[in-house]
Amino acid sequence: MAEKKEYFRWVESTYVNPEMDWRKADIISAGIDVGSVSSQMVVLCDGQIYAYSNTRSGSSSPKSAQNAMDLCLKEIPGLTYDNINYLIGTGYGRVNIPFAHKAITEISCHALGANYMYGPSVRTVLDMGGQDCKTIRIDEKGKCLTFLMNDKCAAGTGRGMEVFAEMLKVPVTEIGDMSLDIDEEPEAVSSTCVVFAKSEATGLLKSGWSKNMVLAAYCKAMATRILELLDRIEVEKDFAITGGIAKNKGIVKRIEKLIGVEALIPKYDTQIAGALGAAMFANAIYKKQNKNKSAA
Amino acid sequence: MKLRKIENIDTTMFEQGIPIMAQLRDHHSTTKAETMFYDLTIKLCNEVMSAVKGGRPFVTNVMSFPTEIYWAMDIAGIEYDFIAGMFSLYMGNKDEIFTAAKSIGIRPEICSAQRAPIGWFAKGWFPKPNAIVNTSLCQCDNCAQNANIMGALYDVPVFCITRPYLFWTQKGLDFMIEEMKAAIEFLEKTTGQKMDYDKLTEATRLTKKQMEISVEIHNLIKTARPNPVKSGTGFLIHFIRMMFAGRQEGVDYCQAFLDEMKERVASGKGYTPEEKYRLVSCYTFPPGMHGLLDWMETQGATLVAEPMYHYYNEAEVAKIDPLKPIEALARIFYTEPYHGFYGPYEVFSDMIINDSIQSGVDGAVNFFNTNCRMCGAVSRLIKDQLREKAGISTLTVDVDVMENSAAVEEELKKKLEQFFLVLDNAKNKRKVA
Amino acid sequence: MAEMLKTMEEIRKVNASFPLTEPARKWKEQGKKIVGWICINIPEEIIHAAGMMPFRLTGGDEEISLDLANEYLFGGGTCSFSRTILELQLRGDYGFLDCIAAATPCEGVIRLAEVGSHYHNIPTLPLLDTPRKFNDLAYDFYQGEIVEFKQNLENFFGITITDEAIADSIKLYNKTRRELKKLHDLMKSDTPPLTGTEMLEVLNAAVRMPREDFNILLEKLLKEIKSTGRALPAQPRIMISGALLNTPSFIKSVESLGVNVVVDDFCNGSRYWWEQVEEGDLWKALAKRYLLPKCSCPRINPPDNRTEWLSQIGKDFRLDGIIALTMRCCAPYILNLPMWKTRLEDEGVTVLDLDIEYGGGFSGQIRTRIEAFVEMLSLEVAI
Amino acid sequence: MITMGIDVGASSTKAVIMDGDKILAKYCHMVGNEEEQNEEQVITNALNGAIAKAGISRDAIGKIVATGGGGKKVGFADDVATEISSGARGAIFEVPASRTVVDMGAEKAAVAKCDTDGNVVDFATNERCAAGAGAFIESMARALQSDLETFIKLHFESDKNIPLNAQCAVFAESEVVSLINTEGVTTADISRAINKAVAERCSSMIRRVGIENTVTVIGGVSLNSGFIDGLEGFLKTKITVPQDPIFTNAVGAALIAQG
Repeated sequence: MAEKKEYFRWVESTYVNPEMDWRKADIISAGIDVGSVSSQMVVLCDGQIYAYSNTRSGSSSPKSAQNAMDLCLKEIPGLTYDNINYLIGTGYGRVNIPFAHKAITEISCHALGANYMYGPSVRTVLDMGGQDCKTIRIDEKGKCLTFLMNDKCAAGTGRGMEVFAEMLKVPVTEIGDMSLDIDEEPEAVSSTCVVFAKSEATGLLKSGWSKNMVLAAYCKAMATRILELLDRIEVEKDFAITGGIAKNKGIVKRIEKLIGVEALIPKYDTQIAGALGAAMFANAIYKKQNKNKSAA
Repeated sequence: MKLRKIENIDTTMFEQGIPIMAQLRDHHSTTKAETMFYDLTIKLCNEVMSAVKGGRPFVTNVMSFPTEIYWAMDIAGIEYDFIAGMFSLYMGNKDEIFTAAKSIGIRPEICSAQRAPIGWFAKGWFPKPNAIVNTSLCQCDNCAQNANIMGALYDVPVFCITRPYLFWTQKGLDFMIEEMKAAIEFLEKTTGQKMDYDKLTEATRLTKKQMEISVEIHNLIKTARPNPVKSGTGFLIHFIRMMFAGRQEGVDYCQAFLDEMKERVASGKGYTPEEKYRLVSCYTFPPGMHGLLDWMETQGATLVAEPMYHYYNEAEVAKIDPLKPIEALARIFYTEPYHGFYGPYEVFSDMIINDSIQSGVDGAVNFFNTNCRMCGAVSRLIKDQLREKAGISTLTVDVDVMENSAAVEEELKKKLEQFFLVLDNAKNKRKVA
Repeated sequence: MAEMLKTMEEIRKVNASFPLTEPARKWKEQGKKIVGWICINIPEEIIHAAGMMPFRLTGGDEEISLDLANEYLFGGGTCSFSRTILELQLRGDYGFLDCIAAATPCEGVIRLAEVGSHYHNIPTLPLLDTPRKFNDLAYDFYQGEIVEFKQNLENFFGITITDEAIADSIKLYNKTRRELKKLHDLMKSDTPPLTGTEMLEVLNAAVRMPREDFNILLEKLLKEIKSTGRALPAQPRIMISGALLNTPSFIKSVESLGVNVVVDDFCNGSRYWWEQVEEGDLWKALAKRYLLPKCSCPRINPPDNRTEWLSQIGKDFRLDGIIALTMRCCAPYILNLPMWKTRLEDEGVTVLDLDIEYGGGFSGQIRTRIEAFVEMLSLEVAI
Repeated sequence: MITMGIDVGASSTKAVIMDGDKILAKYCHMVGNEEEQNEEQVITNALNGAIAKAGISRDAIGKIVATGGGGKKVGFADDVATEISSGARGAIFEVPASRTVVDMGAEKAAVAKCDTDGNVVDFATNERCAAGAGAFIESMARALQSDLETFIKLHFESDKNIPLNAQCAVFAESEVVSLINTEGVTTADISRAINKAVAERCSSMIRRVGIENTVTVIGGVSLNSGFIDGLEGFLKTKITVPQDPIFTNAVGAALIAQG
């Protein structure tokens, strides 16, 4: 695989807020989200986003977590793990992050993270992640009220999208735009199951469809599939999308069209929502503990 | 997410479904009986709509409710599972209603035929009835339960006729008689209509007549060569008998069905040109798969025996006494072969095996409905018994009755193609021997 | 974690060698008969009165391959419970049963009994025909079924079962029900004496050993709880609901997330012990008891009694949440759940609708969903 | 007579030329992902490849029978045989004792019970869920970040039995990922678990037509000896795999052309 071009690749990113100085902070909290496809770390200074990293997951969660942390910390002069007061792990690998103080599910974390990223008006969160897709109803504090997860199937998930990208030899980051660059919306492919979508796509291409049309048909199928989760939970405004697929305009636009509700525009990398929520929990829990200590 | 009373009920979707029946009639019916089937279905839907608009009591039921009662009480009525399924199948809104059902917790593994009406009610598409009546069929958990949810969605009263499993006993009959009385009492209370027992006597007499004709039909199927019946029409006559039980239209339909068969027999022709494979259909053939049935014709394959719809027990029919109308209703319920298929295994396996032997079939196709908890579970048992007792092989395929996509049809064709080769092989072996 | 209870050790020993438990093995060694039963509508008292040991057919504590069962029960609609039982029957694990008694509660059990009897070698008695409603008509009907069941048992083994013997058995079984009720009343405390895991181990043992011996264990357990004053830390209080569950390991995983499972809604749990057989005509009383009008099975019409019962449990046990295990294809449960879910949610109980297979493990998504549910109950967002 | 069998599959097209029951040439043309290449081209390439290999002329071929998913698309074929028929016929030719023939491809799984002449007397197929077939194993190997050879090698290094409860090929990755991080579970244990999971699904499909020895497995997946090992465990019987199991369907088709 090494020399071969990897179409599923997406850009790994880091961010540090130049206006802030971690040395001045009372509480430095962090969250690490080890997903099946990507891992992120978010560092908060007194509850404010200071820095984050976003990288690809390997098959070992501890390693993935370490990578995310190294990538993030190397951008921040002087900050080491020891300076972090409290760190919470989330995502699939949450229970396998040796240096985390606590683990919280990605569901609670995405709820809280979305609340920060998009503001307290958010009521419905759609997280389109690597391995699954969830809809979450939250209150103004970012507490999860109820949630739904897709059934035991990868259709309509980030991983599915990557496999499809590999199949069509289209960079995964371009699928969205390409799928919108068409004359008229085609019928959705009959199955989003990546295994069967493969033969179906190959068939369509043979019968003379353009790549864009096939991508459109696939994105549409994915959007329709995700729509079921939204219908079931009954979308209440404001509506926000987190996770990797939120970056795929081809799917976001189609979902918005289907439910007739526009999603809020993200201020940050949508993939960090989980880690962000975890870091906020870390901040809150650490504060609480110290309050108890000082009380005692 | 929550099961709440539906505030706005809008029957537009229901009314849009009615003309589709007409289109189906014009596209698919090649026999007089088929045309009548669609016309009668349309008539029924229109009766419902005018009742809803004109304030005449209207009750909806799951398959197998004794609809003689409607007629004798002057109530408009219709089967919710058949209508919801049929409409959605051809209106292409399956996903919508199934999502609606899923949003109140009804998962895809529930039989789609009994899930569809829940979707229709959850959407507020189904006309609001005065009451809903369902039956345990003969141990169909879905039929026995889904009405509760629909009742809650529309906030209308529900009554369930529980049918004993071992129904042929005196005990079973007595139980059923009491259930019929309770059902009538319930409907009198919820619709304000009174039961006219003379009308009920007349109704049960007409139903008995339908069954007597059906016995004739079955005897003709068994003896006539080539097969005078159009494949897959057993389901249609079944539905008419169910929805027009106790009505002259039902009798006329059965008569027309029989007469057409007789004509073909007289002219020495079968419905399928050059009959190559005479098949027994163990359960119900997916009603939406017109394309597949047409293709089977071109292959010379014909569904001779559909015991689920045709296998009447003459002796039992004779026992029906219209002068004791309530008891007659109970007996009618038990005599309907369809109900046997949801009962004890021995009862319907005998029907399938005997019908296969008497109708001289070459093989069996068991297109059982995906997620049917009764049929699916015994498909292997039926296959083994048919080989042992009737010496024929079976093609077992689970296919959703609410499925008619081209992809699935192709899949089924592939399987049937291979199965025909198996039958050829068996024929050659018999020749050699 | 609170200290271990000695009696629990004995109870674990009983379940250890499932399906052929130590007590069952000893029983057979004495040349005595064991009758396997499948559904809670089977009156155990009659089997017991025949001097035989009623043994409930269930799955064990770990996930198993259903390869053998899938050969015969592969229709989409057959639940994993039925297939698990058939699997064990085909493997010969239930070879120690002299015969099987089953009823007709739902399609799953009906077909399990019918198909199974063709392919495994354990004789199956005629099915008890259980009505789907409770009124005098149904009670009378079922009374007749129970009388026939007694006769079938007598004919099959060539014995006679006296009314006196049955009356005694009823006393014995009612005692169990009373003691189990006592035990559950203790669970209403903020700091319950038992984990839900232990409770299930107790309930599993109940149907896998001679009843006299079980009652002794049960009394011992109650005494030990009293003497040790065992009390678990106060945590969110949840009920696990479903068709049936026989895997303590699953409840253990749930409780490890920081909740107390204080009560259940399983046909091998509450529904098994909740209702007494009343005094008076024993046949009438049995018929009534075994249709379970108070804590009815999800298949029963109308569903109102069940909703009321669950709502009452919610109040009595001060539930914070309910995990509704919707075993795939269990139509009665899936179609009944919406009837009470909304009601309990309105009464302030959080309900998690979780689809899972019978005997299913605690991995991947299942774990994530349950964890998120627990967080909904316990996680304080103090931003 | 010289005949050709041509098997048009999802990922490759195979052509076999036979003279009587003597194989003159076997040629496999991979489609890969070059979707630009149209199907006719692929088929023609396979045809020409085989002819070249056999060193005969096109008109030397008396009869051509096509089979496989795209069999009907072979314009120049004299006849089309079903995958199951050609598989059975080919398996009987290569393993004469075969009575139960299992065809496990990338996206399909089929089993045929046949008589001594290779006529199919009963069969079962499973197209719907990819979890039954090779695509599953492929993506699992991907999740383990190991190639198929290592994946197979690993299988035999483990003796643990870990249940893998996932229906979907890609979704199962999460199960696998969580397994990878479970204490005391090695990649060897997981690859074994995966092979057994597929073998179990396949096993119940085979049981439905009934096991009659000899059981022969053909198609791409049969090259995965780990899967075969798992399947033998479930069926409790020895399994035979022909020399070139991916060509068996084409061979069968060529034989059917022989008549």
